[in-house]
Amino acid sequence: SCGHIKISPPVVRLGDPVLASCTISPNCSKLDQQPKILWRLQDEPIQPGDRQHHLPDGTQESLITLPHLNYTQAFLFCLVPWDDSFQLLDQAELLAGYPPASPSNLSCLMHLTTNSLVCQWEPGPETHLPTSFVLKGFRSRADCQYQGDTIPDCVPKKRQNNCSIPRKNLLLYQNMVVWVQAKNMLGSSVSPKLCLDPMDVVKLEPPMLQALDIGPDVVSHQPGCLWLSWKPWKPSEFMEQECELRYQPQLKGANWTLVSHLPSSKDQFELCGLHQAPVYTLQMRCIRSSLPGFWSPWSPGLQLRPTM
Amino acid sequence: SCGHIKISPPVVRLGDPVLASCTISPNCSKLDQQPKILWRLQDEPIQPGDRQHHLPDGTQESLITLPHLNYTQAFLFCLVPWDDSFQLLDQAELLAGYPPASPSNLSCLMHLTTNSLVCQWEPGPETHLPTSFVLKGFRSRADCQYQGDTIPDCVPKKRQNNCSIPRKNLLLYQNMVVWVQAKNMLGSSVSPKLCLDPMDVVKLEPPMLQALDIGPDVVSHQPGCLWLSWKPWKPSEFMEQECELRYQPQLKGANWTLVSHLPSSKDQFELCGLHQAPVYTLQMRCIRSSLPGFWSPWSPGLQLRPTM
Amino acid sequence: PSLPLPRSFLLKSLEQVRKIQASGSVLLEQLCATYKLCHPEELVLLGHSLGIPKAPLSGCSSQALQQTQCLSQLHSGLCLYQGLLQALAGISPALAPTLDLLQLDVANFATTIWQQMENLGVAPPVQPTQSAMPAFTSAFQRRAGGVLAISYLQSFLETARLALHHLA
Repeated sequence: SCGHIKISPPVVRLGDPVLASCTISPNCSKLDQQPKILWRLQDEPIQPGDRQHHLPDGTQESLITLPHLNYTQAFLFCLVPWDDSFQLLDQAELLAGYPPASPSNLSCLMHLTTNSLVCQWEPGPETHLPTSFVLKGFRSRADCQYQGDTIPDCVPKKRQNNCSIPRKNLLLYQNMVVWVQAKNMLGSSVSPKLCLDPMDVVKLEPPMLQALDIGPDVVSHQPGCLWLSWKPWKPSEFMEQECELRYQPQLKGANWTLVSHLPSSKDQFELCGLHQAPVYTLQMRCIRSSLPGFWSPWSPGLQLRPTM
Repeated sequence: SCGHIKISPPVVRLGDPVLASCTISPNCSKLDQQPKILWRLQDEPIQPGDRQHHLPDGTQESLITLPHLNYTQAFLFCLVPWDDSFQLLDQAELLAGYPPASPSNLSCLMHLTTNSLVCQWEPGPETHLPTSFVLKGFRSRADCQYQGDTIPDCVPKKRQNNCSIPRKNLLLYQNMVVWVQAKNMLGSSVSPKLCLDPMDVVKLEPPMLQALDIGPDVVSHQPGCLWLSWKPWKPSEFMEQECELRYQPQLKGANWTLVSHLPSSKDQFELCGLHQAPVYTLQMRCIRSSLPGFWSPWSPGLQLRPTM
Repeated sequence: PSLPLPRSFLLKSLEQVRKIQASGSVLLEQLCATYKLCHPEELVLLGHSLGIPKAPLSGCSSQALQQTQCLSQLHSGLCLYQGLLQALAGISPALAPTLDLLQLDVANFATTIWQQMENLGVAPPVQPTQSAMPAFTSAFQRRAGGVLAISYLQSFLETARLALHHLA
């Protein structure tokens, strides 16, 4: 075809200059010999180039410098006059944006239901350019200084700032190092490194709390008491856990009372001294005991009526 | 290993007999010479075979006939006594069910939004066996007697009795023939054939009905009138359509009044004589005009107040 | 006398034993429900003919607990069972996910033990090589082999659990 645009560099930082050249080959028959090469950026008015000259082989070349590219994406056209209009010879796409900042707030949780380690991060300010994020990692030892086998890159789904490392890429009960790499056409950056054992960052769910209906005959009918049982969240049963119970009377502004250091499973638990209201709300949460772990959220509230 | 079960046939019609043999090779060291071969079907009590004998090569063979297999799926075990218990030598899976009946009520609709022809059918009575359904078809001419190119088989998703033929396999405005084939280990069957042009079975959506607020100055203020406009469902705009309007006063037990042969798009339509109630409900539907097609469903009800 | 074992190693190991035993029971329940193979004791003869081994744990027995030998046998046994579980691949699409998880958990527990042996300076220079694995020639053999191998693994872990408690 007749015209050809070259830009360098094709991607610039927003506001930086762009240098473009449009060449028309001599054998472009339809055109008269010395066509005036013109330019158009997006929908802006048509403008001449900064300089137009002959190349040794007879090619006409026009050069233009766009001092500040303020579009994150724009088309640059090379045209020539034609009757009382213009003819487009070529079109080039200009992209402008920023190199990626370091992803921040990298955190991970081990999901026992899917057996995967899900890490999430904050991507940093908008770069206006297609930017890819990859979660990288390697196996390590206690202090995370040692660099063992690299784990396969975890590529998040489109526009998601989290990634799920499948079980087969995890070595449980050993430390590993993970970080996020961001890359676009203007550069790349990495997040700070995270050193963790997947089993120390388990996403724990609360235990299953249940009311126990104690037959009237069984217990001396002491008022203000209720009985409950609980068992740990099934997928976490293999983990030794310690739990907390909190309860409050259903009264406006009532406070929670906390009972700590409870076992993770209990067939029968008696709670007495509940005289402030007919109905009490109870909740429980657990945490891995004697090894690192996070508290589970509180269980949904259980409304119970103490004995009258 | 020591024992081996053979069944013939491995799949039977429910209630039919099954003949099985279990052979114990002579070199099965652990066993004493003449082990009594026993059988167990699922969890039923252990039973001896019908006949046990030597084969020329020293192999022990036990034969058993299960007169009526009433399980659709069951395991048959071959065992030998061992101390005061038994040892399993082999296990075979028995399957029973029915050959597929002919799929029925095959119907197809052309979806303009996905550009695919979706056909559905009734699979017929339960066969109890893994049964595969495939939607087959070929291109044809006006009378569907001519057999043109075969279109690729359309394999429905698991346990679904519908299949979506993608646009690239459709020749619009030409007749094609489709049918469903069902197959399992006891046989296969085909549905009656359907002759159709995808564009004659378009799933049409109702037009977009809108109230028109006619300024007081514009029209002589005649009571009991209202104005509305409508336009066809966007994806079907290229199809010439004829529409119907129905309206009824919001009164218990009121009847619909029908206005037929309306164009598919109208900028301003006046409806008068509406004195029975302060509010009227209006609905519209359309159908492809002068060419085969189905009525669209009625549009959602539009509540309007005629002029007082 | 051997160096005392760190508390976190013992707690993590006990947790891994419970985790593996939990998956093992799930798999045994699935094998029983799906294939009516509910009694490992009925498969001993088949186990002999298929060559399904029982990993020794003599160094971990309560009567003659010997820490280094126990750790070494624990590691070798876990490697053996990991190999056996790998040989069961293709047991059935429904059981494959649970089997994969079990096999990974066993492999990870073997690493935990090996790391600790290295930390104590009692690890042999090279990890034990994988012994020959039985070849399963039918679906039944794979399922029956699975029931047997997992039930042997469960009792192996029970001995390990008692030993770890003693060592704690």
